[in-house]
Amino acid sequence: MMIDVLYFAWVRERIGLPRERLTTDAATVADLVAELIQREDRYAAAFADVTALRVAVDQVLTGFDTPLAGAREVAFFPPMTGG
Amino acid sequence: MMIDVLYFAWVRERIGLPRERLTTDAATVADLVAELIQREDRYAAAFADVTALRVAVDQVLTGFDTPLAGAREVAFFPPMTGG
Amino acid sequence: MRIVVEDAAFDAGAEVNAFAAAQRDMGAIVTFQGVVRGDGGLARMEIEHYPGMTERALTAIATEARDRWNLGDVLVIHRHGRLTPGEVIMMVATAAPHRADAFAAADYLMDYLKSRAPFWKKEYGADGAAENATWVAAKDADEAALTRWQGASNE
Amino acid sequence: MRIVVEDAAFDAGAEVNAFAAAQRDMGAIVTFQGVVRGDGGLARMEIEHYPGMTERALTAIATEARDRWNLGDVLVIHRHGRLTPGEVIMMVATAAPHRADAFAAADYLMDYLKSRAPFWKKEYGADGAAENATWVAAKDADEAALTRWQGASNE
Repeated sequence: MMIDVLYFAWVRERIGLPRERLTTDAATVADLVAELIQREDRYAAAFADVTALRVAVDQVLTGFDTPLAGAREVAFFPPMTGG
Repeated sequence: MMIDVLYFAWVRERIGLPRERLTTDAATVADLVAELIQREDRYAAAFADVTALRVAVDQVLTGFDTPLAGAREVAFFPPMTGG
Repeated sequence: MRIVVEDAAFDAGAEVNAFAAAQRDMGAIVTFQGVVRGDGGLARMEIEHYPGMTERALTAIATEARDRWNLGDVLVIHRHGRLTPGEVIMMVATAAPHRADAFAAADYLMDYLKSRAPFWKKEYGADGAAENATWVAAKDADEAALTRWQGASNE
Repeated sequence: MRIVVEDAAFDAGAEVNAFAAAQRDMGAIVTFQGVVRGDGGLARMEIEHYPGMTERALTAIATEARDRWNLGDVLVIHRHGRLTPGEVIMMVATAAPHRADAFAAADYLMDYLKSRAPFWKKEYGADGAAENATWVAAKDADEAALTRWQGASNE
């Protein structure tokens, strides 16, 4: 399937781009992360500690065990610091 | 001693004036109230239930047992409803 | 710290902006505005106050708030005299480095101002008749609210 | 309910006045403004957001507040992009018949907005150098604050 993957804040800086469109067969967010880590060192660096990251699927905050079936957009970012 | 006595809200309306200067030998606020009640029915009506009243001596909220020695101003009013 | 008791209407937004502009390194500004409600058939209210003691009581309450929380500044404005539904009766503003202090202090100011500042409201109905006007009774809930702030000197 | 995410500066006082003027029979209006602090040598900050999700998250938080308290209206404005010390980052406003609801809802909105709305702050020091800029870390205290609102659906 085709999926848009977005990166924000220092995740974006480490990976070096704000978004990309990927073809993946990953069943869950965690599977997608495992795939990305295999790709290049910069992904491995960004995802070295997933407990420091948050994920949103189709713009809803969720967990790393979330299935990706039907998802169009996955975003990775550090804990939010608004306000 | 001479003392200014002030009335606010429905206490003022029942007594029919906002302030008056009195000569009194009352030792405490409660003594002053007892004197006032003796004067006229309108005072007796205003002070019929002192638990419904609040008192300030020299512009500081206090209790009915407060001594009046040295006081210049005593005010009687219902519980406050600001804000 | 600024305490204002006046009969004239004031521009709450302009007051908020002036208050905020005067701060340095205060990350949090909280305001409360009290507005005259027109439900229940209220046509207007008259707010009586005790000149001298009112300013003094508000100053004491604001000073206590500054002692209890880490605040940069406090503003209290309260009107007296005639007000109609939709008019702003009063406002408080607090500035603090951190939001918890600004929120707690504004909440505290309102609780004390309701029950410890000498203001009395008289409500007039649609007929405007003085003989039908009624003094607002103090609420037990307002008195009970004060117990929230007793005990700990800082929370 | 109005949710605004924008890079332009806004006039908080004018927003407060417009918000208040739109209400009917709301006796209580509470506002919070967050201001960029310059202590610690901050020269400017850049706020990144997630277009689409940010508005969606703020709308969800504001809707939850309206479900939990008796509110007439909610306003949230949050800036993104470049901000310097003294600038207003964001504001919330709540209108309610009674002050306890307006205070609690504003406090709740701030707690959730801090930890659940997709914004990220990067701070630049006096040298303005990108390589010395740092992402603000989330505070444990902000996450802990959310537990205040769990359990009871209304307080």
